[in-house]
Amino acid sequence: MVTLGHYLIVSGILFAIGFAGVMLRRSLIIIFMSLELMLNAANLSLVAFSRFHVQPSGVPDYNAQVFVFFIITVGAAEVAVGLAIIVALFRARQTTHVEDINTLKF
Amino acid sequence: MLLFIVFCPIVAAILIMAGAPARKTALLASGSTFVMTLLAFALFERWQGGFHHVSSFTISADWRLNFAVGLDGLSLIMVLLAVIVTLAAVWFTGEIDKYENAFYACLLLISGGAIGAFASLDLFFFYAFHELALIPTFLLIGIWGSGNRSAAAWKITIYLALGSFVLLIGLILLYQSVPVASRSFDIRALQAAAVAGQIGPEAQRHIYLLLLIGFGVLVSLFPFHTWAPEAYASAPAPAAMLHAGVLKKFGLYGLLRLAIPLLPDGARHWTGLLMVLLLGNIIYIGLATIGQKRLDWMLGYSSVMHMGYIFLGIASANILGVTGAATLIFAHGLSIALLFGLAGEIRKRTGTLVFDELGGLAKVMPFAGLAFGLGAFAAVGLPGFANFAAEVMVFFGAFQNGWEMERFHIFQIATVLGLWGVVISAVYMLRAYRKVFMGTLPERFRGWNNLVDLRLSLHVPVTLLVGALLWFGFFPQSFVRIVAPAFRTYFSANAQP
Amino acid sequence: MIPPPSLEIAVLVLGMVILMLEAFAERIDKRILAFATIGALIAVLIGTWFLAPSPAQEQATGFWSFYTADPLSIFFKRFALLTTILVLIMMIDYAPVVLASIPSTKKQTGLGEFFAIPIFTCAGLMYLVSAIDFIFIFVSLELVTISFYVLVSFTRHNPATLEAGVKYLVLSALSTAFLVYGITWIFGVTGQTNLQRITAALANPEIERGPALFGMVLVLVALGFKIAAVPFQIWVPDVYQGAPTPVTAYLSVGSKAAGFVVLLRVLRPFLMLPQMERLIVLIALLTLLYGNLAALPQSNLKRLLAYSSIAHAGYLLIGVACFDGPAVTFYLVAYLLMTLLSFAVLVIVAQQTGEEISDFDGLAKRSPFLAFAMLIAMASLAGVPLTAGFFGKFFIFYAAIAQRQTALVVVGVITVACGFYYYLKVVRAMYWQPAAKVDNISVNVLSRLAMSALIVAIVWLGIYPAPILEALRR
Amino acid sequence: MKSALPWYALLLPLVSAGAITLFTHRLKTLSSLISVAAVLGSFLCSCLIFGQKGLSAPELKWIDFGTVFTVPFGFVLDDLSRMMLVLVSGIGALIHIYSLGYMRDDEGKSRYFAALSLFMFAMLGIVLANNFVMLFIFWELVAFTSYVLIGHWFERDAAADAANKAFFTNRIGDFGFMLGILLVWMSTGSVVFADIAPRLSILTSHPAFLTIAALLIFCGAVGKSAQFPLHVWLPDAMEGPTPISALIHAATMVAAGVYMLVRVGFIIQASPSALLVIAWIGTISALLAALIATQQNDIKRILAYSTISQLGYMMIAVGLASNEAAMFHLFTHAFFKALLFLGAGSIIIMLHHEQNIWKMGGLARHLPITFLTFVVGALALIGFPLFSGFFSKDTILALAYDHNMPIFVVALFTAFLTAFYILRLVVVVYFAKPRSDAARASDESPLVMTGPLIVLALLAWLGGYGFFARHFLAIPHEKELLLIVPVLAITAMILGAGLAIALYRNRTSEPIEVDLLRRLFYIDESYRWLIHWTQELLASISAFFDRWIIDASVVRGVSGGTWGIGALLRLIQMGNLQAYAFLFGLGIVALIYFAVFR
Repeated sequence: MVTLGHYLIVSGILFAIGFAGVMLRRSLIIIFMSLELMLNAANLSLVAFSRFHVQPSGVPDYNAQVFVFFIITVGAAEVAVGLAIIVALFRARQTTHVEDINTLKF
Repeated sequence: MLLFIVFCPIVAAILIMAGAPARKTALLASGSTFVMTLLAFALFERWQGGFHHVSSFTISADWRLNFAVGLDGLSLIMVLLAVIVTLAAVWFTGEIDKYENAFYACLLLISGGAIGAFASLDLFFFYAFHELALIPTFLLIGIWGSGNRSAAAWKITIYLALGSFVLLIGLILLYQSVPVASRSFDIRALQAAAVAGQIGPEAQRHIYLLLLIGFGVLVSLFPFHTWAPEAYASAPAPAAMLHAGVLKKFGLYGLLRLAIPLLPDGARHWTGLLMVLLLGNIIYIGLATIGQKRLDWMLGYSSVMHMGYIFLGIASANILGVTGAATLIFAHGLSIALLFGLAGEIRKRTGTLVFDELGGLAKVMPFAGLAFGLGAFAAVGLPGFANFAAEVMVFFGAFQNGWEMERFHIFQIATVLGLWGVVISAVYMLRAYRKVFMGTLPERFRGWNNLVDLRLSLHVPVTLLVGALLWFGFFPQSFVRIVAPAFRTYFSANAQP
Repeated sequence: MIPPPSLEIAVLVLGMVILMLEAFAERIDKRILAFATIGALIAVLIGTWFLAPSPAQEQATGFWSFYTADPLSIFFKRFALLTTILVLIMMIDYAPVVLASIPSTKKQTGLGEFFAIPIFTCAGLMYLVSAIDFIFIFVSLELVTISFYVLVSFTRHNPATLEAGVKYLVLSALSTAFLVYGITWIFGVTGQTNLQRITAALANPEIERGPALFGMVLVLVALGFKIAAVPFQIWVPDVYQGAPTPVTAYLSVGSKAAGFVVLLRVLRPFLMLPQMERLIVLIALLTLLYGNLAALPQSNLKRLLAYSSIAHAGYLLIGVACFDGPAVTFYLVAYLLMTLLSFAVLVIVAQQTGEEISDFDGLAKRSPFLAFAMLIAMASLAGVPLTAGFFGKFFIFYAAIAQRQTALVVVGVITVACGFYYYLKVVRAMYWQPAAKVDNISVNVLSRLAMSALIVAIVWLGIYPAPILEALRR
Repeated sequence: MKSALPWYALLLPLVSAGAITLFTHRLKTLSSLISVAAVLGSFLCSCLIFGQKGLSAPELKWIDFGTVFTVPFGFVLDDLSRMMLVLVSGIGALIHIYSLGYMRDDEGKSRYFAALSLFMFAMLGIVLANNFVMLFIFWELVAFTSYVLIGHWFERDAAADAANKAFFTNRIGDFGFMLGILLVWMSTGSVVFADIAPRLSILTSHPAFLTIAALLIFCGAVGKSAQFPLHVWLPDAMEGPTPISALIHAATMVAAGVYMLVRVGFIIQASPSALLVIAWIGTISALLAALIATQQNDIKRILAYSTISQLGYMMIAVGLASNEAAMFHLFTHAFFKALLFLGAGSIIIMLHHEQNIWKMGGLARHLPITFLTFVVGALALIGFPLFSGFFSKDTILALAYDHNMPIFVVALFTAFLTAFYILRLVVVVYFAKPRSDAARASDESPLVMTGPLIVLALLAWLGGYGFFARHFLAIPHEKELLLIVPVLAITAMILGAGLAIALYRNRTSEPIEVDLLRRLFYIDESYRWLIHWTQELLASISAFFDRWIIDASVVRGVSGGTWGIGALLRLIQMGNLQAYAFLFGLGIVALIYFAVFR
């Protein structure tokens, strides 16, 4: 029997993987993908919550699912803008490695 | 009338910044406030208690925050001090080589801030007006100062800012210590609350300590004094005159206005601490003053040292000591302003204030010598000057506290040491006078043709300052009968068991 | 009477129109777009005084369970509009820099977008302050954030700007992820996204507090990121320094103010949990110390203002910890005035010399007006009485003392003194350092007008704060 | 009878001082004339007051706190003060006139006369004061004018230093005086002499307290009257113009200490132990100063030490509870010491400021009037029969003989020394051959200077006779005429005089050198040492501590430390995006730990 707990654990692991990717990977593109992974981890748990929060009338709580759609939409917008910035960065600096962008500090 | 006195310098400062002819406007403004204050002084209805010339505008009804000004005897003489010194400082200002307008504007802002603070009946504006002077002081020392001006400007500004925020915390606590129904920023209302016993002894202790530290920093109470000598040494003379003469007295005024009437229990509780600190001012700083090697530093230290006497008067918390403290505030303000003004004139001529490089100036600048001598003797408490009358009241007031035939208590010991401080102050003042004005003129000054006496027009501010000192020195009663009624209400209200 | 949501709609429509004009009307001077925008936004601003009443939050259903038009939100809508207007004025001054950084054959390429995007940000801010549902909060927050992505990296041929843009992008996206995840958990525990209903749900003793708290902490992280609270302030100095100056100003005022409004709203359901207050106090202490201390050795004015923005977040958090909405609001207003004023001066001066504090040397000679404006701004930021900044601090400290938050008060006083040091450093440069360049700076009429208005407002509120306090009460 | 006369007497010199300072500073001759006119006016008023017994003057309130503390500004006009009034203003007038000549060509003439007028004001104030505080006011003012006048030639380092020394020493005395006043005020609740007297029982019931109070008050007199151990300033004060030495440092100001003690005698005499201390201090001072005087070479310094010695006699009288004897000697001493100083001044000015007695000699021929009057003064000083000093000193000696034999012996020996040193002076200065060109070329002084000399010589001769002095003060009469005392005194005097003449006749340099006496018993040096190792050391330490410990270390240390912490904190901002992300995560973990698990 797959319980809410299982979903949450999977979502947590996904979230952690995403965060680890942000911290560890060098390429901005992959970092960006990791961020999307984190969003999707949230989506997964939202859907799970929706499924397990059964209303008295017997239907799942669709509020959460609506929220998931919003997240996906917003995520898409974020990616659009974000990739454009990364492209601009590549054009200006010929690199997308994070170590290379540290002129602003202290 | 009071509104005019309070706002005239500030408005003049704004006009000057907007481009009005600097010196003329400043002189006009300070002169007219001086005349108005004299008028208020002459018209003061002496024997009625309470405040006169009250005008009040509501700022926030919720907070019971008003802009309210008014005069009683104490604030009247504080305002008088401020206008006299302002006029003198403006007059003493010579040629300014850069940003002349800003210089006068800053001076007038300091003065306006001080006057406003003294006249405010409202805790908030009492505080805010004082802070109005903070930035102008910073600029005055920084732009037009001499010596290590940058460091001095930083030190005074940061130190005073810190002190005033401690003070602000104390004031807010004071406001909150009163039950919600009677909370008010109005000093009169707070006084009524204090009389009704609404400020508990526990709260008083905390508040008094905060006020003591906050005001203490502003007044250069030992050991929070180190900003003073350096700042005064570096500041241009008019700024030092105004700051040491007037603005610094804000803290003392605050203690007289707030701590004495509102926090008698707190004051009693911390008497021992205050005594130790003020003796630090008198003895330790006194000795350090003797050890100074420059005139400006010596004057700076001496102004710190004399604060000890005023604190002694405040600590004694009886009508005699407190009136003496008020008188000394006034007298010291005038005398130190005179001395700083003259020191500035000397610096302008000789380019140095190191004792060992000076000497015999009385020969070439007889009037400056006379004026400095009078100022110095006033500062050491020579009878005939208001300082002496004040010190007499302070010593008698302090000596009276906790008196027993058989034993000396802390107040008596403090008085004895304080009296010894009078000897110390004579030592450093007269040594300085001897080194600067007496003896032979050093070789290097021979033939300097800029080494001339004060210009004739400067006789006016000198005469003004000395005249005021002498008037109240010969007739202290004319001072006492204005100030004492303000205090009498305090002490009758908090009748001590 | 205007129904409240139509304000945001009007702003959004305005944004679209300007974008269209930018795209299709190639021949006009793009600055006209800015003036038009400013005019339109002023009209909207005036409109905020003629709003139809909206239903109370408690019984709201449908749309009104997402959106509220309580006095707080209306106040901050005005706040957002005003900020945007002032930022646009700054942007007009900044236009030459933008043009220089986008080489193109066509005249004034991209300038119209530079003026148009803030309109969307503004709409986002306006939605955000009205949002009372986590979903709506998320969406409007993202509207703000994404439009800021564009703005921060707008002068994209400048490497520093791009670096700032990337840093902002990644870290902001990271915080968004945490926000979403946090909301998820809160929803998981309470089954609600509406703040009002979450409050009710949390009051139920059977509810599991731990996971809710976990979710709340994650939400707090995201909001802490927006308001630049330690330990989520790390992006602030770099991004502020790299971004175009008007955008920095916008970021530090608009984004932060919205963050605080949301924080106040979001915290309300969780206040009954004792851990929450402790947490906020801790964050406030760290923020105060970090912002003020790290600002001391700064030599770049923009970076200094970034640290100062962290420092002010600390003072604001004191207000939040004491849950004193009016104090926080007043502080934000003061912060808006003085920060925008200082950035406005910076925009102009930086074009002539640079952004370092030493580039301000002798400004009092080069332009007395700008120097005076900066003096007022710095005095107010430092908290000198009779300026709005002082009243802000006064209310904050008042609240802290009333709540007996001794640690906050002590640290607050110490850090105020630090603040005096680094703000006055600028004053020192302007007034008593000799000027390296002595050519005078001219200021155009609109900027001069705006700055004068800001100066007057700072001083006026420093003496008479009642208007703000009144506006909140209604 | 109410009269404003005392006010006129008091205020005329003040008005003169003010007018000179404010208006006639540049007109030197006019200034001097104003001053002389003022003092003559004052003298006239004094004479009128003297002629009217039972006079009283209207009173002001100087400070009025009701019952708490009230200081009136009022006058006491009993026999004592009326006598002093005439004495002070009379001698003052003479010296003003003398100064017209002495200071004729001085650059700072206006300043000099202004200060002189101010001095008259202050001194008359001391005489008239009816309460402690007012007394103290004028007491300090006198010290101030003395400072100004000693430092008149401020360009000379010695004069400037002497002025400071005088003021400091006086301040130390005043420290005790003020404390004494405080004690008396606290116990009796008043500072007015007339109010204290009836409440004296409060004091007498606490004998130890009373003794302390009395001795503290005496401190003031020690400072002002230059008694051991605060005598060091008076010889140095001779750096001032000679008329000043005559007026201030011989006749009036230094006598103020004695006058004050007599004025508050009712308090002091209530404490026998205090009296004993006073008498012995007087004795020591008299002996010490006389010993030192025998070895000095500066004509004015010899007279200065003589003054200390004579004041010691007066103190003995005070200490033996005889106000009359003290005042009597004060009265005669004022005349003959002023005379001696003015004589010395006459010599000094004619010898162009030469003060070393070994550079004089044979002046009897050159300055006959000066010589004659000087001899009169000297005879009065040594107590030669039929001259005024004889009567007054005899009274004191008799008193000591009656009450305290050891003091009598010392006093007698001092009388011997007195005769020795003054005859040494007379012999060396006036006889033998001139020892310098200046002395050879000298000539008699003008009339404006010799006039006062003659008047004073008359007074110094007659001042001690009962028919003259009785008008002014109560002459003490011994109960039975003790023959032994005058006999012993005259013997001592003749011995001393003879020894001096024998030793110094026709000498051109000092025949015996006693280092101990030349170096003033090492008192000045030990004071210098003491000050150096206490005050100066403490001052340096305090200044150092303040500058480097409190300011540099603590204040700057704190601010620098804060700055340093800031500089460290900013290093967190290392610029790497992933480091930021890591810190971000760390922060979240910490927050969750704090929020959820604690």
